[in-house]
Amino acid sequence: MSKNSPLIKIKIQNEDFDVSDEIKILHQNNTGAIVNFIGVVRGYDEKNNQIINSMTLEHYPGMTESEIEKIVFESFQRWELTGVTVIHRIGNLKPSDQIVFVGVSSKHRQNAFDGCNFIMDWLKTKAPFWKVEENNNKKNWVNFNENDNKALKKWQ
Amino acid sequence: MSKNSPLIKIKIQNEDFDVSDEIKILHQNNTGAIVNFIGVVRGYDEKNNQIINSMTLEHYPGMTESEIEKIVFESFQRWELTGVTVIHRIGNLKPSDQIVFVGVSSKHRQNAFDGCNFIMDWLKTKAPFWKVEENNNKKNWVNFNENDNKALKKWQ
Amino acid sequence: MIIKYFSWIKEHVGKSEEQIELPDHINNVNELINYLNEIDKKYSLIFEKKQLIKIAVNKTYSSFDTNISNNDEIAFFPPVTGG
Amino acid sequence: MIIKYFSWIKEHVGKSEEQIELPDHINNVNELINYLNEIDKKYSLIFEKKQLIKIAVNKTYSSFDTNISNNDEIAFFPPVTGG
Repeated sequence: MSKNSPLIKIKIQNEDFDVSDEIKILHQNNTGAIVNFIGVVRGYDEKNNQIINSMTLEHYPGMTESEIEKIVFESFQRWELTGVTVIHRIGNLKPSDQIVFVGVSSKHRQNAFDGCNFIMDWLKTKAPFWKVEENNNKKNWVNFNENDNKALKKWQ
Repeated sequence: MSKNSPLIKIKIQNEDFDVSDEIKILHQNNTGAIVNFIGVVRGYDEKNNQIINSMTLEHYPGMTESEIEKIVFESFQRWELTGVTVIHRIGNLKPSDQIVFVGVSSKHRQNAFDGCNFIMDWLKTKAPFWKVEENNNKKNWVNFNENDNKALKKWQ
Repeated sequence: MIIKYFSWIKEHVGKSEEQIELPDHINNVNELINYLNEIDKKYSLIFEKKQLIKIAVNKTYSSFDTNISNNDEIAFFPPVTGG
Repeated sequence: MIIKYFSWIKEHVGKSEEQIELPDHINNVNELINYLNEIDKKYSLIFEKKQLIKIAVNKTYSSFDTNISNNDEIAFFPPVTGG
């Protein structure tokens, strides 16, 4: 890997990830700023007012990766970034488990903030993942949040 | 610590920090979203076109902590946040060493992004730290970046 | 043609994937949906609110008037909820 | 009164801190700077571009017309460069 080539890593996996390890990968020479988003399973569903025992994430293999690649490439078009890592877990997860990591490195901090925010907003509306919450014997497919469509407006 | 009380941690220290450990602290019940900024020592000064061997960070003990507290409290006034951690290192650092960690947790991802971005922008202009870059026998006090003042405008 | 279903749509159909022989007169996604509705009532339940359904043809977001052929993979799923 | 200096200002003054007895007729930061300039030329070099200097009185950002007394801690430093 040459000093200036952008570092791109996209992973869909069952296993947990270690944020420190991912940040070390994004520590390229002369990077300066790294912004990360980490999504965590909540233990309580406030809309439906009930405890969440666990959650299962399913996805569309192949399409997921290609949709995330499109979003990541678009982020490199818009900002000067030195690296992007996207890790999204699938399978059964428990409250407080990590779900998603989006890490963006840049020489300039605002680029890293904007790039990370942009990738998360698009991932939320385009990457084909679906969450089902499990509470005792009930399954509840999570509804799409209309606010996620509104969030995209800031990138137009 | 009760389930809903905000978690605030502010540290000025010589030692390195572990981002995974800090994120675990920000993993409060029902948090959902965590955004972190990590600042890293660059190995090359592009403005002056020279290699940086090391950097020393000095600060104003007492005032640093109180300025960061003011910024963190302001972030809680502006957004619904569940936790904020600010760690800033002092002393001698080498290229690719971590300098600063700002971690913000919230139930809503945009609040976490905005809170973290806000804290970094204000920390850059208000927290009394000064960097001196060392290259062989030369010392070069880093100049304030006027772009950091401009960055504040988005919060007005 | 392979048809894939995800999330609650998969549960309504009772399978995650099925292979069908696409009749010659069916040229786009809309026509496929009408054809499926004729075969089995379970499909009409899914497609009655078409605005809630997302479509991918060969793993790319597509629309109801996207052309399809027997070699394509088509997927029906609700709006995504990852992240 | 304690006066603190940081960064390149500290190096110009040659110390990070000094204690002075504030004369009665000095009531604000501006007057203190004029007083220091009279004592020693090294100060005038620092304060000749006052717009580059930040001031804290008792660890709080302050301005050139902030009132001061002999019990205060005052600090002079360049714009900050942390983060």
